[in-house]
Amino acid sequence: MQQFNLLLASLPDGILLGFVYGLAAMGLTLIWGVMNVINLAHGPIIALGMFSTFFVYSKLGLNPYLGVVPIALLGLLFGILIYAVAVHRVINAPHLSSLLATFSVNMIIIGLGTAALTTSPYNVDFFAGSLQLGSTTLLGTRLIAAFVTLLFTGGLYFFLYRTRPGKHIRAVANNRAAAELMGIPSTRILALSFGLGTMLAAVSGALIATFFPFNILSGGGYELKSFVIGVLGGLGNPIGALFGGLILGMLEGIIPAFLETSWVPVIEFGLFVAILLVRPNGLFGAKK
Amino acid sequence: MNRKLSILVTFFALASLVLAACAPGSVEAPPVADGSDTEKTVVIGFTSSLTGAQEVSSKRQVNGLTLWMNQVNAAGGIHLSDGTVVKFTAQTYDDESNKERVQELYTRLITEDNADFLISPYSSGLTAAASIIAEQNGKIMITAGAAEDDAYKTGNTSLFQLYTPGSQYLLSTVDMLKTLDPSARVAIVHENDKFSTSVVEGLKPYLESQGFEVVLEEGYASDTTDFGPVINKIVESGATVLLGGGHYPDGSTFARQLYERKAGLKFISLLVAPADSKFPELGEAALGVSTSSQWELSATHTPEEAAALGKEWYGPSGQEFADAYLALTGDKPTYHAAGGYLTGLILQKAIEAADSVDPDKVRAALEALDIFTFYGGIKFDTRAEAHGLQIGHEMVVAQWQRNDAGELVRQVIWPANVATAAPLYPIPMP
Amino acid sequence: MTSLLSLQGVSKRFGGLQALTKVSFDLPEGQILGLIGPNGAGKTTLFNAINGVYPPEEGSILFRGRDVTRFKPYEHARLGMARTHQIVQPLNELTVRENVMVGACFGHENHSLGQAARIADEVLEFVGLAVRSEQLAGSLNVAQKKRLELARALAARPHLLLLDEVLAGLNSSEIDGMVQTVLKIREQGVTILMIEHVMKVVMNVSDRIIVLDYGQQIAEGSPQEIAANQRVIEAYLGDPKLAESLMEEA
Amino acid sequence: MKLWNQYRGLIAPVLVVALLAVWPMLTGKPANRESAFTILKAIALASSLNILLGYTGYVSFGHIVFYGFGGYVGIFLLSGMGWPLWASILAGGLASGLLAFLLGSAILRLRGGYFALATIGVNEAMRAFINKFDLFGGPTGITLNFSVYKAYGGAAQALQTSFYIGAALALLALAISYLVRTSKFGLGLLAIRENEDAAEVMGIAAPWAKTWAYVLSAIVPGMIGVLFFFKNGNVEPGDAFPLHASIELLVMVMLGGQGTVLGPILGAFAYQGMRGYLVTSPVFKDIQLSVSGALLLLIVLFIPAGAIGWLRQRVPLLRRVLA
Repeated sequence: MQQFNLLLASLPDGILLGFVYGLAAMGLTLIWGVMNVINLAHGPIIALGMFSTFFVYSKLGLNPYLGVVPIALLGLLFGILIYAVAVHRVINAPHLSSLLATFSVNMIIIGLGTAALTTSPYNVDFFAGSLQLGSTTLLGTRLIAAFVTLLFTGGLYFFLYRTRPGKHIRAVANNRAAAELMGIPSTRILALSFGLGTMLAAVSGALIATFFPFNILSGGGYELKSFVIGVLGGLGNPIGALFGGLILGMLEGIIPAFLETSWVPVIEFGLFVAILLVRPNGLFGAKK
Repeated sequence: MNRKLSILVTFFALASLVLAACAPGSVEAPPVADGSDTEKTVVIGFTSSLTGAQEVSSKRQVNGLTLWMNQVNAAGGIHLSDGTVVKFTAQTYDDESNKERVQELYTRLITEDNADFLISPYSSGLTAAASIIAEQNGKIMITAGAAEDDAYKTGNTSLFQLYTPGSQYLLSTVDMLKTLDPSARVAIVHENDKFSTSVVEGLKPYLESQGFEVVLEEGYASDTTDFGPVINKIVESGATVLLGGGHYPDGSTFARQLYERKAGLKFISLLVAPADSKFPELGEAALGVSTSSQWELSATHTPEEAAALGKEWYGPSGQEFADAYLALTGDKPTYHAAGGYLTGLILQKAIEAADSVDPDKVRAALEALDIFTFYGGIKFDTRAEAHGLQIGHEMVVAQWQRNDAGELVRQVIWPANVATAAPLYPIPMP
Repeated sequence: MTSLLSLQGVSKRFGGLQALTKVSFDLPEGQILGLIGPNGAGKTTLFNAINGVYPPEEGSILFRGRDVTRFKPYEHARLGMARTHQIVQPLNELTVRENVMVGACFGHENHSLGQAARIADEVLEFVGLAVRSEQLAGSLNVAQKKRLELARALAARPHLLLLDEVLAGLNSSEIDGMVQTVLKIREQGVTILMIEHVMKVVMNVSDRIIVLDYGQQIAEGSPQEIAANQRVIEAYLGDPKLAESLMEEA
Repeated sequence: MKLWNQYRGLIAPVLVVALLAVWPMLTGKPANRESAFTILKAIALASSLNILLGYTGYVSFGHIVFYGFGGYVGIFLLSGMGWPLWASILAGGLASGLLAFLLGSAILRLRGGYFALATIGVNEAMRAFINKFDLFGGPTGITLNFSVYKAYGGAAQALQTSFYIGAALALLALAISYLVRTSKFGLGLLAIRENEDAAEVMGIAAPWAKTWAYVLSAIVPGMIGVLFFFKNGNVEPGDAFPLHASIELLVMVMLGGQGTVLGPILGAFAYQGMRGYLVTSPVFKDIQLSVSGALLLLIVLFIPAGAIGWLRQRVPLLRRVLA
């Protein structure tokens, strides 16, 4: 009975959190799917998104959600920049090269970030009210974040399936060589995809900043979660990433009802490896 | 082929020598005065976390130490009876909050930079690794920010702990609770790491011996950000009091979510985080959260207290320290800053008492030390099985309350004789 | 005459696609069996089924008297089966000699590195790549890579050699050279199963021929019988006159 | 002459390690000894990783899991069971080898990025689990009593002894690396790296070979883990399974040139030398992480084959020596 109450209390909350997990993972999985690059700079980009919200709210004194659109645009440009500088040259090289290239970007951002921002926590003291539903408290910030995530997911879906550049992205993801033969400018499309992936990461960071205090290292945890989600939902599958995020959020709500909270990472990563072994293409990926 | 090979081999031999020689050797040791001079510069060596997870607290500790050093040098150093004037200089490296290089860097401090005395890095794990180097070289290491007990129970002879040990951290809080609400139901929720676990290990038996009911004991992973499920568990357990926490990042997150989720606890005590001056950035969520503190400016110890206890008073008053610290850093001192200052201060006292900078004499002086400062009492355990463990210092309990102007301030609420305000109990509901 | 390889009702399906339907044949030791059919007829799939890359769902494969239906590719190799690939698969960052040594080391004779190096040099001499033995395999041209494929397979000293279009992409003089090589291999007593599109060669060198169409085995027989088979002509040769001209060359 | 031909590839690597081992003694400076130890440790770990990464072509992002796991097992035996150091080191190596065997049979089926992700998962799962595992001290870890060092002549002598053992383990790692590289088994691994499917068709039992490569690459890290934590005096989950250290190992292997015996050694040397310099350099110590990152990026972009690979491409004659 006690467990049931706990479940009722924690589950909705976990699901709401799952939306932003999913958004972050969508960025990772988009880049993975289109160009087969695991972006190890994902975490620091999420952290930069967090700091952008801090800047908007605490320095400019604006509503944190007003920052989402400019942060998204900056994220897009930043991603294109990273692609041009660090990724483009190694896009056709073996896996290790792109992994290490994005990891160097990770080191550069974290190093500069620590020097400029320290690793002490920053806090966006923004409270968007809360909704009491029986034993569960739904926080306003999380409800809004879930809504923004849905907007971005819908937007991404529309972009990928209804617009010309979006269709090009899917074509390149499917078969880059063939897409090039058909006259699709693959370099531009790859840069755009990397930009979009970075944008999603930055936006997710911007939203997470309204939940939790953070520092420049905070993105690392979400990067790892994005891996887990990517595998859950199928790497390269943005919609799967959203579902993967929801599943992960749910797990984080369910596990503490039965076990000590510190078991969460054990189970999360154990599950991650298990799914990789059984269904490397993810729960929602096509079975090969 | 053979010729090529021998050239190659020579090349590698040279390259490795050159690389190896230039990599570490570039930092010059500070000049050491020769024997004929009456001025002696003592080198204090330590690593700190310029980068990495423990950067905040580590920096405050270093600031405190720097302040002390500036002061003692500006005052003309320590005059020994043989006419030597002792001045101090610091040598420091970044340990990245990471154990990988700590031993290498401390060895370098001792053998290359000729450090005479060592200060510990910040955090118990790093200190444990560094202490072996100190022990090996017979160098005295004064530790701050290393409260966990184990490192002092390993048979060392060179460690001297400034902080109240972890296992004692929350005992004064329990004493206070006993007077406030003996029927409180306690939830212990702590970070699953070395320091916090050692605190809890000392806390739980004491709670039970004092007749409290522990309704929940739960650890959370160090990088936890979402405390929602944990808070639901606390609420579900029917706890009225929460004791626990860990370090700054998780503690501040935890406090904020306790507030957002209206956990309805009567009393919250978290480790480390609420003791930091950045904590009120949490706004309303900080109100009523208390912490166990090594030192609080508002309850700083006084010569009168020392006299009453029959102990020797040493060093500046708390206010003098705070003013000087503010002038140096533009920040109010926290207990980490006081800890850093005190590492220097007790070294100064020990050198004066020993009338020498000879390590063995200073060690003997430290072992015999029993003084009272603005930071409180300091006395070290001299038994072989717990050598250097702090036994003279008591923790105070501090709580964030609103002053008359409506600002959040940290008030000392226990022990009663130094308290600056009554405990806010229960924490008012928003 | 014992049969080295024997297939009984081998079927293979990929999702909804029936790639092979009940293929059965016997390959006697020392013979060359040609495998022909239009593109997509399932020839390479049959190779993959035989050497364990995609084991068949139904049917059985006997190799040297053992049921090897569910064996892995490396187990087949250990038993003395070697193959070349239609799309060359050189180990790019290894030298040509090392590529061939791999074949010798891990074939059924299980040679040591030293022996393998000697065998590699012999085989490279034999296929005419000796001068390139220190070059990285990735730097060879297509024809050389084809020879490398062959050399690697030969170095294993196999009982059975599966040749998947070794002539594709070669010019006519290269084809002549390769055909001579194949015949020499047969002289050494190696049994050969070959997929080939160059009809002239198939008709010339094969002892027997099997024709696949849509995964079905539509004919089997001597080159003359195949050339005269009405069904084959319709399905594959299309033009009876072409078939005749082929026969003349045979 | 035959012996020369057979072992010439070993000369440069052994020389580097031997010089590193002798250098602190010549200079008599303990600080040099500690720096040399850090480099020797990196050499041992990077050379071990190279067996999997360089020879077999599998990118592991969690290789440090063997260092941590072996270290934990060894320190537990040393501290809790009173085993001597040498036996604990052996046991740590064996434990890691066993873990690699069990893991390898499962996750080596994955290829490319999937394998890399799985190794991250394994590392994180292991760390989270050890944090919950009371036999190994849970989050507090295991702290050695100084009396442990008495058996080795006190802390000072124990650190000296640790250094020699470290040098021996580095030599062991490169001996394994060299023997694998020049063996038939190693040729099979190289074939798998180049084209796993083709390798299987040529008779290489890839699952078997990969698993054993994994095991061989795990043993020395396990032993080094025991030694390092013995020297450090304690072990905690956070120190035993640092994800970034796995990535640093990749960087070292890449820097020197993967798939060669000498490459990881030079890579470890250069990387640790550079980090050691940057961390203690007055100019760079505040932004040392960014500087390292920028240097790494330049190398990845412009010399992807690493130093040795670059030399081999430019000067084919050196190939024989730079095995």
